[in-house]
Amino acid sequence: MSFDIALSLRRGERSLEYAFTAGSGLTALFGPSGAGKTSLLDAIAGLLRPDKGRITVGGTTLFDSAAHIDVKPQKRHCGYVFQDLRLFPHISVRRNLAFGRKAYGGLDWDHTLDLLGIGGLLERMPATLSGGEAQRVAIGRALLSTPDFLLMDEPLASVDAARRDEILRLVERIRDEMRLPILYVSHDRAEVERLAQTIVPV
Amino acid sequence: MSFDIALSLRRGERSLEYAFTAGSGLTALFGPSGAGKTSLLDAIAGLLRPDKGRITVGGTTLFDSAAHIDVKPQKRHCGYVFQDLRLFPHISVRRNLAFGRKAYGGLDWDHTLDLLGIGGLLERMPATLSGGEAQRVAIGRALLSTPDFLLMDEPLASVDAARRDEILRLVERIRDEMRLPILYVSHDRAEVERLAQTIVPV
Amino acid sequence: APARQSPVVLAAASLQESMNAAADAWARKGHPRPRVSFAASSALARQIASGAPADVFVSADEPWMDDIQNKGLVRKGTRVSFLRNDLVLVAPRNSNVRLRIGRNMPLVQALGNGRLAIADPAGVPAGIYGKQALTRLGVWPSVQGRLAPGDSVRGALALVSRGAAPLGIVYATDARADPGVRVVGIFPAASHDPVSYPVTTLAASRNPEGEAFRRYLLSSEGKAIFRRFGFGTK
Amino acid sequence: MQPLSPAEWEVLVLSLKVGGVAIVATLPVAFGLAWMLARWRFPGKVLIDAVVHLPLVLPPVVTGWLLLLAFSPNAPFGAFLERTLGLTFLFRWTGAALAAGVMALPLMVRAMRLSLEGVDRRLESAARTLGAGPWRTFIRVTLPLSANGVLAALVLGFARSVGEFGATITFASNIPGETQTLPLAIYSALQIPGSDSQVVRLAGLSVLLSVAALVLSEWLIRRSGQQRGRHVI
Amino acid sequence: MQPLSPAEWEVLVLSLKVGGVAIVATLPVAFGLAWMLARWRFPGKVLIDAVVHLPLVLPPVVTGWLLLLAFSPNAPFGAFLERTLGLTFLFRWTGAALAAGVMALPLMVRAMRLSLEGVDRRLESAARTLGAGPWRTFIRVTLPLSANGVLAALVLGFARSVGEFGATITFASNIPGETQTLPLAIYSALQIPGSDSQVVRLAGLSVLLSVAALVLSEWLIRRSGQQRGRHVI
Ligand SMILES: Nc1ncnc2c1ncn2[C@@H]1O[C@H](COP(=O)(O)OP(=O)(O)OP(=O)(O)O)[C@@H](O)[C@H]1O
Ligand SMILES: Nc1ncnc2c1ncn2[C@@H]1O[C@H](COP(=O)(O)OP(=O)(O)OP(=O)(O)O)[C@@H](O)[C@H]1O
Ligand code: MOO
Ligand SMILES: [Mg+2]
Ligand SMILES: [Mg+2]
Repeated sequence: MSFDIALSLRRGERSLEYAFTAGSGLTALFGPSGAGKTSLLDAIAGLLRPDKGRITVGGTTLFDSAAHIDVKPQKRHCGYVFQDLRLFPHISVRRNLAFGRKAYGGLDWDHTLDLLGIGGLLERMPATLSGGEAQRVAIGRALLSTPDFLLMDEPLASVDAARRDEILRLVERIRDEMRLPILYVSHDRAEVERLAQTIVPV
Repeated sequence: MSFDIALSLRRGERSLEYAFTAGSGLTALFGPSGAGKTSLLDAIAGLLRPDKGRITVGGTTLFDSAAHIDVKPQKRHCGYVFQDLRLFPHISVRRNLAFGRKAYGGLDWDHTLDLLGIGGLLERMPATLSGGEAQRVAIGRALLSTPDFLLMDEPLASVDAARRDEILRLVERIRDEMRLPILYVSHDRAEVERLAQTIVPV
Repeated sequence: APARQSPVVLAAASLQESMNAAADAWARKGHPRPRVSFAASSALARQIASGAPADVFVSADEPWMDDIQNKGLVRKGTRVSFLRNDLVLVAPRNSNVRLRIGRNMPLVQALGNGRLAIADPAGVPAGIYGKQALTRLGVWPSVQGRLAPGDSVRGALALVSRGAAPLGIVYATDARADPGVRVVGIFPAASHDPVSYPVTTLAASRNPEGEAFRRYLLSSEGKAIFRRFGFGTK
Repeated sequence: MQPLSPAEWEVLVLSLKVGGVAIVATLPVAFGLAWMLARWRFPGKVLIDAVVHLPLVLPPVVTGWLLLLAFSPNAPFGAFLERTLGLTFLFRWTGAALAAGVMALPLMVRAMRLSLEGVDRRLESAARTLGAGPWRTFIRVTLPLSANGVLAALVLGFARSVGEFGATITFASNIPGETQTLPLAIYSALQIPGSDSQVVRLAGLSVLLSVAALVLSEWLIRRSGQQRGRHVI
Repeated sequence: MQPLSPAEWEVLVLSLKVGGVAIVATLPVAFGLAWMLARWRFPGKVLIDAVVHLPLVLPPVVTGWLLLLAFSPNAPFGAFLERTLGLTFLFRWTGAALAAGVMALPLMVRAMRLSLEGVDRRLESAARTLGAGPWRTFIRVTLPLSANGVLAALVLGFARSVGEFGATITFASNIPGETQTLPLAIYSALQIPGSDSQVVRLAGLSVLLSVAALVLSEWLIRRSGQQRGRHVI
């Protein structure tokens, strides 16, 4: 079971509830704007504490209010592509990509940069990137951190069609060869239908 | 003639050249990530000074290096939906929307909020908005400023399908009824084909 | 024999030049030159009361010396008042003000619409003496609202020599050293408590050089140095 | 604690007046300088920066002395001010305020500069496209976005004004009711043996004054902070 | 200008030593306090804020006196430090550094606090998801993002240290070669009528010292600013 989620959290005055399980492969979160997709990803990453509930990913319990389990964000080993990217503005693209990198395992550096088309941007500062370039760097940073699972929040929103196809193939490979649980938010039906084993409406 | 552009500008080490004219209606800029779409929009808005060239929109010359014309950004009356949104973080959604508002003409306030589905967000601060909500507020802010022309940089990247359709209809109405020149950047072929009278590859 | 160490001497700031001259003379006689710390007497007395490792203290007035003596910090039998100073009225060098110092002198008139520079009469010794003198001469009530109190005698002196104040009350030694002012008159000695500078060796002093330097200050050779700078000696 | 004596009241009210006028008058000057240092690049910028820092670097008495040289009615500049604007500083509370303002200047400039450097310029360009000229952009975007720095400048400046001693006594003298602010009254008391309790009382007043300013500013910071909202982790 | 006399060299070197040690020793304390004030919320926070501001609010002489009360060998705390760590401050250059550090503290805290409040916390959460614990996040994200504030704190603190007079002379006294920093030497020169040229010379040295610090900091600011890049308008 890749994701086993049952939790409730509060955003402003609204209270949001989530409950689903998803088998192996890629799980797409699908729902209108403001439905609470990003909030769920934040909770799974450990950046937002649910009021109560349980979060299990790939068999590991990350949060359980009943059992007083709350794994720290840095121990959850998630590769999170933020909707708002959050590249570190004070370091180069290269150092952004290397930030979460581990010495062992994971994707090949050169190959990944190549696929994302960001090999030429390594010495640039994030503020000089175009929208799509920044988004691809954010994807690269998450992938290269050798995560145990992936959280991707509209990762291809500003990526052009040709590149989008290549990146989707990379995601598929990660899903199939590395067998990482992936939670994927997208508004693009076609994208979701192509990638997802499970579709969770929010 | 809605857009008559011929200019060159520098970004980092790269030199970008643009030359096209577009008739009335909506002009779509189509091109891979990093091609220079945002740079062109910035130049038309007056936020980036071209090395040389000419910018004419709806018959008004906004920039002409030969004639030493360089209209100030605040006098260009463009409604710019930024790729990075740029909502003012220190004021409420209501005051963001009212920032550029003029006493006369333009779109109806209530109706526009309704279409964008942001009527319930007026008292919220931008930092509390979801990605799609923020994007719709950014669109609203540009539309409500009673612009002479629109620059829209991937305005629907994080907007869900249902809402997207409504907003596209609004854009069509603006294009047809108010006859505003619109320069529209998108990676979505379907969107572009539906909206554009002219497609300019970058 | 182990090398003799420099004693630490705490001296009122108005003794700056003369005490340095005395320390130099003492050093020329083959002694380690005292390390002299100049500050307001009040600050020095507080340091002594806090256990500062010093050997000799020269105060610009008696009350602070009394204060540390009452706290048992003065070495018995070493407190001596050895210097005197006069209190004078000064004007900027190019001023043509004339005034005879005496009872009910027209000081206010002489000020015109200016102010009288003086060290703070609320606490700084020179200001206290000045207030005494003006009171006994009967002009304090009229001039009380026309003062420009400074943080020290030096502050008052600067106001006069810069022309910011038409008249000021300072010590004779200050007036003598500053070419920017001229002495209008000397306050009669009877009009204020004697301006006297007591010296003492401190009870906590462990350095015999300190006591030796104090004795030197009191010697005729030592006193001569201070007379050169305009002090009176006792 | 005993109630305040009339003399103590006088000192307190004067300190408030001097400190208040000092920072209010210095604020626009300091902001202008902060703006210049944060936004402009020109040869000699470090020189201006250095002049702004002077009152911090020099012993306060020297600053007071320099003020005396510049603003006394004997000096050309001081005479000019008196003749044209009727402004006199020497031995006046205005002089105490001037001294306090000058001493507060470097702190205020730095706080505001730091905030200005943190303002996202992309938001200013957004305001421009929405029809706001440079001035309106400044008032409605830049200034509120650097409000924390302005607030910090006010607090630092006020605290410095309330504590300023050396330049004031040298330049404006220590005249009860006119230029004798709290630090000057404290200094007078410090000169008298055995007057520690009076010193402590007056120092307590200074502290109260600035705690009040601090509480106010913390409240304002918190208010603006809450508005920006959405903290993660 | 004449070359420096040996006595002037001594004063200059001592000022550098005192100022340098003061800000280096104060920096971590100030950063800790800035962090607390920027990030934590707890009852009594304003109290800590007030204590930090004390040296700004109180006349320096009072601060020196309070230091005397706390750190003199007659005081319990001072005696304790002497007994256990062999630290003595009275009449030592260490005392001058302590006084300078205490006086610089409020300025340093405020500058760093201002920068910390400007750090985008979302970047810190991004670092956490990338496996960085709180400490690593601090070192690699928070600290560099608030580098401007740290730099400003160093400049302000150093300038303040170079200019600090009242607390030093009251606490550490005015001993040539040990505690006589530039401002104290200037004070001594000021006591001698007609020694204006000596005062100007020494004041010039102070100014040079801090101009050097300023130039260095401007250069560092510019460097980091260039890196962040992409200015619009
Ligand atoms: N300051 C800079 N230094 C160097 N290169 C820059 C700078 N600013 C922009 N660029 C480069 O200029 C090119 C054009 O950028 P622009 O933002 O216009 O692209 P774009 O077409 O909008 O791309 P996207 O679809 O990804 O948003 C990009 O390759 C970008 O990396
Ligand atoms: N601090 C807050 N105060 C009030 N409401 C909040 C706050 N933070 C988030 N919300 C609301 O919570 C809801 C869920 O937000 P979330 O960011 O999870 O949406 P989302 O599904 O990711 O939407 P999108 O597709 O637009 O990104 C939104 O309606 C948002 O406005
Ligand atoms: O030398 Mo004093 O103690 O300022 O009168
Ligand atoms: Mg979202
Ligand atoms: Mg772009």
